[in-house]
Amino acid sequence: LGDDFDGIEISADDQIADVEDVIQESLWDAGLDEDIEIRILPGDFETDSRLADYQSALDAGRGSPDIFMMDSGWAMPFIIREQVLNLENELSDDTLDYVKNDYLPATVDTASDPETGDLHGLPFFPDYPMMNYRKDLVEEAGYDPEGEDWSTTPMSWQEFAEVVEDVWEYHGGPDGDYDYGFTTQAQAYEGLSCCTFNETMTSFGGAYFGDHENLFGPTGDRPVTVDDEPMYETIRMMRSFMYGPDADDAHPDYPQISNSDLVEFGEEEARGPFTGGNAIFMRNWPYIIPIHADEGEGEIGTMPLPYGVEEGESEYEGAGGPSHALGGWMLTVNPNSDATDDAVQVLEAFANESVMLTVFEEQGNLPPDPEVLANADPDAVGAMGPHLDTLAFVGENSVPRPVTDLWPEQSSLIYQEVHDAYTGEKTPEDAMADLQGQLEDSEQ
Amino acid sequence: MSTEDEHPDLAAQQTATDEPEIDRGLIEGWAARMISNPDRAYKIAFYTFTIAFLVTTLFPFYWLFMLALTPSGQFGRDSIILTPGGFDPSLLAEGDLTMGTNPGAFIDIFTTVPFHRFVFNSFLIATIGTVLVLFVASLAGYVFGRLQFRGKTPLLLTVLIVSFFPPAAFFVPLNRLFNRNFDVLAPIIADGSLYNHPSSIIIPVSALYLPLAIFILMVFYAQIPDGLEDAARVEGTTRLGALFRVIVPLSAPGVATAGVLSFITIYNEYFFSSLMTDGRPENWAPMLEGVLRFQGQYETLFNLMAASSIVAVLPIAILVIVAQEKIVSGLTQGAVKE
Amino acid sequence: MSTEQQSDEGSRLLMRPLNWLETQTEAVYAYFLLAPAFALLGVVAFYPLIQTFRFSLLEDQTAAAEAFGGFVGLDNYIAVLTGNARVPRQFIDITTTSGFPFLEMGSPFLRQALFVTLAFVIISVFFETLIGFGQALVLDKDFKGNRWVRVAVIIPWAVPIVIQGMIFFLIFNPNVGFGSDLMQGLGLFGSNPLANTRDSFIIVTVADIWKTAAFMALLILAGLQSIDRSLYDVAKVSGATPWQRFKYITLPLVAPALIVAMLFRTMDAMRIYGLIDSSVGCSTVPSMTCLVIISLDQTRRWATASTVAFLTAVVIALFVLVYLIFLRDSGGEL
Amino acid sequence: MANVKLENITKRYEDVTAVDNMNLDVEHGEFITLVGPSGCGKSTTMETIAGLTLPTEGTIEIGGRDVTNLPPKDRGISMVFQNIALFPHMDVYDNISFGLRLRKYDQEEVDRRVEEAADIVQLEGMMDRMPSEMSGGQRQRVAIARAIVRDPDVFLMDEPLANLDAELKVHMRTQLQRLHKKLDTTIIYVTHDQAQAMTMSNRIAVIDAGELQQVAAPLECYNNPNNLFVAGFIGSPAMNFENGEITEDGFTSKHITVDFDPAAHGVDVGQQVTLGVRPEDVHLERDQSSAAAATRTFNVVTDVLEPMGDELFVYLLMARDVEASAEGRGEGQLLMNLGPDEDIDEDQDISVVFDREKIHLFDTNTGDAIVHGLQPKSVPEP
Amino acid sequence: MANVKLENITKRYEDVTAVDNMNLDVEHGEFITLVGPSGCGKSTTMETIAGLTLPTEGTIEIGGRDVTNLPPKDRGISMVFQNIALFPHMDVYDNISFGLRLRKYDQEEVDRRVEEAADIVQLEGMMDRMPSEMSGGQRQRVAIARAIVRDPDVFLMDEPLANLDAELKVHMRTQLQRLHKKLDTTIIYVTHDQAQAMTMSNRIAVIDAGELQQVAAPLECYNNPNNLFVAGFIGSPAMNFENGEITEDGFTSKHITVDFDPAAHGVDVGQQVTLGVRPEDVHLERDQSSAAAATRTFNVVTDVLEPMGDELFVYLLMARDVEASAEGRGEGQLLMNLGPDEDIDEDQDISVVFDREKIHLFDTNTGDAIVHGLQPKSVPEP
Ligand SMILES: Nc1ncnc2c1ncn2[C@@H]1O[C@H](COP(=O)(O)OP(=O)(O)OP(=O)(O)O)[C@@H](O)[C@H]1O
Ligand SMILES: Nc1ncnc2c1ncn2[C@@H]1O[C@H](COP(=O)(O)OP(=O)(O)OP(=O)(O)O)[C@@H](O)[C@H]1O
Ligand SMILES: [Mg+2]
Ligand SMILES: [Mg+2]
Repeated sequence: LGDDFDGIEISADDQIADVEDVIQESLWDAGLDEDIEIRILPGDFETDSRLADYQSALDAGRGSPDIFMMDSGWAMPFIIREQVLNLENELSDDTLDYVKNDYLPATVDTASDPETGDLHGLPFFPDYPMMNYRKDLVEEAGYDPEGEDWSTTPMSWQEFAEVVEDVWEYHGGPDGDYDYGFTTQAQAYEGLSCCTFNETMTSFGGAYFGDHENLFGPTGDRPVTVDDEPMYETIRMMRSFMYGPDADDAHPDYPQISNSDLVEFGEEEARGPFTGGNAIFMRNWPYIIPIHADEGEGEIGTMPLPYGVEEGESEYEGAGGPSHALGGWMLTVNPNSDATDDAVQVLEAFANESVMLTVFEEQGNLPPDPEVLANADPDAVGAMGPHLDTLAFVGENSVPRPVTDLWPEQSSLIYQEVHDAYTGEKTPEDAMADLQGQLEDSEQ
Repeated sequence: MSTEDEHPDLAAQQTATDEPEIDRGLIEGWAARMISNPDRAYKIAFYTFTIAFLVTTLFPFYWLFMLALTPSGQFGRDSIILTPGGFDPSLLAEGDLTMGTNPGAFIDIFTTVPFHRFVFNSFLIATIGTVLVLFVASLAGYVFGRLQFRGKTPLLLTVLIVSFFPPAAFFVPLNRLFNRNFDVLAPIIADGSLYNHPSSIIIPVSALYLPLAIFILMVFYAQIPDGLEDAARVEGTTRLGALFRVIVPLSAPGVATAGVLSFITIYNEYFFSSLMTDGRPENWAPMLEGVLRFQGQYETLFNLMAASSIVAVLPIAILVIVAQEKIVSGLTQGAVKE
Repeated sequence: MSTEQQSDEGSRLLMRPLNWLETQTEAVYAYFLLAPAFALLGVVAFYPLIQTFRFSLLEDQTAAAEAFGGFVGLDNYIAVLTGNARVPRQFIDITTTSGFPFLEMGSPFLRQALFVTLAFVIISVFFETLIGFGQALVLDKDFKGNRWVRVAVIIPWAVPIVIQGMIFFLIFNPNVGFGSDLMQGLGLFGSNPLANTRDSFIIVTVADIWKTAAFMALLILAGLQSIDRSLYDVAKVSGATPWQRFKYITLPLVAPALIVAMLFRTMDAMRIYGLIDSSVGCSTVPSMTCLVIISLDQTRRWATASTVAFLTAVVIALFVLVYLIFLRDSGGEL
Repeated sequence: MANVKLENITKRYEDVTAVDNMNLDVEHGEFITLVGPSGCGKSTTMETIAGLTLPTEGTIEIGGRDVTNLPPKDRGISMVFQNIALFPHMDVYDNISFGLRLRKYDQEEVDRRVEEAADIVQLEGMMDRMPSEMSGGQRQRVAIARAIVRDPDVFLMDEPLANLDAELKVHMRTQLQRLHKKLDTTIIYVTHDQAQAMTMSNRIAVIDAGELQQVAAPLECYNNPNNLFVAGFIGSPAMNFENGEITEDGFTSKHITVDFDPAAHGVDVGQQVTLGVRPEDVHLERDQSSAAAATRTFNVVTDVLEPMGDELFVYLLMARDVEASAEGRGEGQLLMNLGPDEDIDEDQDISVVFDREKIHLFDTNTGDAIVHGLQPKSVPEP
Repeated sequence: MANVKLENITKRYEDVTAVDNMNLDVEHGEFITLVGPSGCGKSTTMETIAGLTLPTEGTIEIGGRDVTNLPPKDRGISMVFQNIALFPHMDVYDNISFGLRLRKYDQEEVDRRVEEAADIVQLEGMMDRMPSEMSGGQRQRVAIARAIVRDPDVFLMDEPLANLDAELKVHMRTQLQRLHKKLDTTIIYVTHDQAQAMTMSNRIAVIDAGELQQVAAPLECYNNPNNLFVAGFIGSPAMNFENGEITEDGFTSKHITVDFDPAAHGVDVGQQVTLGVRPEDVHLERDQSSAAAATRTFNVVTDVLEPMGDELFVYLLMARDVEASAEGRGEGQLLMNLGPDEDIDEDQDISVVFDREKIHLFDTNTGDAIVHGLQPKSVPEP
């Protein structure tokens, strides 16, 4: 029953595999050699398992698949280890130029070797979070998001919290119809260290490793800066949100706008109540928008994430101001493939506006070239249409994750300590001090 | 031969009928009857236990079923306890037979992905693996259970050592081994490597399950009276023949149990199968891969996962129903005069 | 010389090696029959284990394509045993102090892989055995509908671990399940059981018991079924009460099967991972295998993973020793 | 007082009626032996008494108490099983002491009794053997010891001596009889061994196809069998039978005539009867003095001789033209029992007489006995 | 040709020597019976011949071929096991036909043979019973059928008739003898039943504690036992023994004297000897004519009477002051065998004689036989 497909195999995910035909067509339309067929494999369900999967494929020198779709959260180690094809000499100069000049810079950074700057992956689509809210409820409570231009004007956390408290209160508070004024992700998982904590503390002017130029290394030669005030602020604020301002180690200035369920929430747990009409504000990724359009209650509005301190008020270069964790995926080529040339051709074809648009329309996956987003016709992109402005703003204010070869283990150290501080098992000071020590150890 | 059909029934009926009950309170009378008739108390305790077992083992399933019936949008609105989320009997009056639930989940799992193919893959792999395990373990179990020879204990311990290690401990070397291209295999298998080939799941999983199977079979084979093996050998079997014609059938409870355990293990295997196939049903991706298809990077279709898990458990339920005749066959009775 | 019919040529050829075997000594025969099992284990288990052991003596290398660096001897072992390994949760993390009791936990009890695993093993195997035995005794009886009860009791074991984890995860999920509210109502759990080490530990343990009691039940049931019923007749006539029949006939005769079941349950429980991963997560309840997988899949510290795997095996070996002593005493073959 | 009373006991399996409406009254202290062909229901009867099988119908009393629904342990019985059924996981000592330990006898008492029982069955010094390490007879002796070590009211013993050699059998026989006297218990016994049945029992219960045929003292059964079945079953080798008809002069068959007065023996002329005579009641003509009252002489031919050492069985054909059926004794065949040194050859013409007083007549159709022993003829023979 | 030859066969278990340096040569077509006390090694010998146990030492030949290391299936044997060992998961038909099916006989042939075998053991109509649904005797018959359904060169039968009733035993005995003749096979047989051993076998091999005592024709063993053990073991009830000393006049013991010429019998004056006489060779004084040559009269007292129906066992005390030992026959006790109707009572003074020609003398110390039958006295008695 072996199959003798001899095209290019792309290991991606289930949803993308579903639109294999459309993508194939658009690739051909974008000039891909008609002889080159692609096949999209569903890959593994979870980003962690996919990581393990690719790791073993590359370790064993397996020739398939030809192209990997890698999470920018963990692609860097493969790049550093030179386990994926260096595209610098493979891609045409036009394409290289296009990518390096026009793609969202942060996505290009996560796809390049930090030492040499060589491009190893073609950014496929970026992903950044927004603050989603129930426009209808907010309006009922007397706010005017459109008038106040929430969609592109970030609030401070203080303002935000007060708005949420107010709207929530208007609708009955914790004992009313809505269990949550605000939901976000605070489970002990990768998403906490890479994203929610990262962006929040960055907006408070904090940084894991000092200035943002250190994000991609060099490991060992950069400061560890977690035992620091912005971190405590972030934790205390979150504790206030969850346990109220009177709880231990809570920030007295912020009201309670949610409850402690947040420490068990990942993306889906946060989305559930929101889509189900049980939460008013939510920090989440754009994928929720088409879902909400399908089955959610009420009208959805989006805005940038709030900020802690103004941009530039941070001790560290790059920190402060509204920050949105940059996620996203890139395409890399398996060097063991016996069709690397064809695979590179497929990448070339992906670096094409119409392909990006097709993917955006079909999947809601953002184009890596912000221009494409800006030029997109809101009516042609379905549910995403009303949110293009916010997306553009958020894309400009994104902060990449500090991915190095050590990131996977540092990440788990971070989320465990932060989570301990969130749940109150440790004080913010203790947790961050411990984390400081652990990170310093791991940096050696 | 007498069986367990003791007398409690008769005794219970008799005492129950001639017990004057008029002037006693219900509880008091009941207690008195319990004391005067321990068999009855025993019986009631028995049924209480049975029902308690049933409730605790089945409730999570019931709950899974409720989860499957919950429409995707209904998660998180209110918690699912005894009814699916969104369940509203009043909808029946409006002609909505589903009463707000979503039985369609059981169809969606076959339309959104070829779930049946995943199940088939696992079923086939598990069947072959089980046969392999039972055969190899039978030989070894026979040796350890019935033969005396030097070096037996160390060998047995060596087998056991395999089970000391987390399966992950085998992974890196096996991954390198199984992805290597063996030229000898090239004519048989497309590219000469075992990647995407069912044997790359069957072989490691069978081997890692082997120690348990060997131990189980060893224990059961050891219990078959020597006389029966002797009789078979005199009748004209080889020792191996006696093993498969007499010892194995007589150890039916043990063999069936080892078989069921091994089948279930292989059927549910994920660790090796997810790494040894590319996840496509055509390439022998297993059932669990299908279930997990409903779990995306962000969005998890819990209802479809639940529905597919229920469907995936069905073949095993059928297997258990079939095999249980063997599991409970208590055949050795009166086999030899001792 | 025999007047018996000869089988046809083909099967005679096939019989030849078998006949040759028949005439060999017991030991040769034994080794021959063991060959397939050891061939399989050799390729799939022993060879990888030797490799893995070799890995555990090498240095981790995270920044190069090859995962292993130079030979470092037992350094990895020392790092893991002293709580200095590059893993988010330590295998064992005890420091010595000057005052009584001279030992101090570097991190909480249930945050150390060794201890959380041991606690889990002892509690879960104990209850699984108890409940499994109870179930097996029920299933062994003849009563109306027992075949359905049998299926019902066995079926939890057929649920894939990931699904089982999902069930319990969702039951205690604050949005979907009712478990947290229920347990909080009973005053047993705190507010966020899935984020609380103790509560999560209990959830994982209960989930494991729920699922694997069936495994015990199945094996014990098979053991019960293999007992010659006429022995019960003898015991009854000798005056044994049901309890005495259980104690003197059932228990000793089912002991070999029971001990094998417990032995493998213990070894399995020692290697618990999938259930934790799919329900409460490895950082809340870090088992020994959790550490292996984290170092293997996430941080790509394969030498550390190999080291933890070998230490896990050592811990299991110590437990097994106890069982083997029991097995020998119970008259089992060994 | 431990009498055992079976009332209308019936036990049906799916397609067989193993015990059929059995009524049996065993006195306290009695030694009763159940005998009957293989599969006639002896073991089933024992199991019903023990309480291991519920009778389909009927009630059982032990010691005056209705025990039909009592569990075995409350019936005050102990049992030796036909299939022996030793506990494979216990050594000899543990097997024997099992019942005692259950009753929490103190260790010394247990030791004393086990030793005593082991002594009786000659198993001293084998206390720590496992059943799998013993010979068939040794295992059976353990089973006996296990039953006798307690002192119950009723002993049930199903073929306890089947695997023992002659000497041991005699020894055990004596031992069981002593035990019976000493303990003053009731014993219900099953055996296929005529010698055991005859010597040990107060009464024998003969069973055929689940039905009781005769319950009586051994010699009574031997000498005055109720019916053809009992006559044929008790006594080894079995009684000789000859089918014939009653004439005015007595009995006539194809090969022999025996004359007597039909009226005086309660038979009708023309009735189909079967004449029975035991091998030891057939005498050589020259020894006819040893018969109390000899019949007329029959001329027969010797067929097969079976020397047993202490006696000699001679198979006779009543005429030269009788086909010697190999399937036991057929029509026209006769067995006689001689002293070991009798000088006789195969295929020799000899003359024999029957002992008139030992001749039995049965109704051929119903099988019921009509007469045991012919009366002296009213008209003396010429 | 299927002779069976055991050469120096020894089988040792951890602490027992079950078979001790046994040499036995069984001719083709012979029917040989192994007898001996329980645990003497009969079953072990059979298992060694079958190839189920490897002898510790020695070699086995079957049909001239050294089979010591051949597996059972290649030895051309079939076996009835003492413990029956039916396959519990197969019905009667499958049990019986097992060996045939293994050899791929065609279905018709299998059916025919199974039917024939079932017929021989009288199991017709039980073909689809499971072993657990059968009585002890029925199971045993299935085991026999399973062995005889094939036609091997050598039959090994270990107590095949133990659970059968007298009639069936006789029937099976005849059937086995016919089979033996018809198939011209060698049969090695184990039984505790003297009647079987005496009537069926060409030769008897008497074993004690793993050692061969005598191999000879049944009557030879009965009449000329090699030693005390054989004399005591063969014959039921057993021979009477009296320990004494040789004097000038013959034999003297506490209770009796028998006079003969020591020199003529190869004994020395003063030698310790045991005199043996079988119960049937003890006669009442008034019947002394039936003894070929009577000894002098002994005055004895009757003790216990055991009426067996066809004969009467009388236990005698040689003097009033002899303690009647309940443990078999002790010093000064004597058993005699009378006709069933002999008029005799317990505790009665009677006179008996021995048959001189049936008196055996054994060396008390070595147990070896010295003389069988005393010669007529050279000096006639006054
Ligand atoms: N597996 C064994 N281990 C140790 N001793 C054994 C074993 N099998 C038999 N024996 C001993 O060997 C001796 C001979 O046993 P065997 O079974 O041959 O006796 P037997 O003559 O058949 O006796 P029986 O007439 O009672 O069946 C006995 O003393 C027995 O206890
Ligand atoms: N469990 C059963 N199911 C069906 N029939 C049975 C069962 N047990 C016994 N029988 C049948 O009942 C009848 C009586 O059996 P039982 O064992 O009482 O015979 P028995 O007199 O002891 O014979 P034996 O002398 O051969 O031991 C037999 O025909 C037997 O086949
Ligand atoms: Mg019986
Ligand atoms: Mg024997």
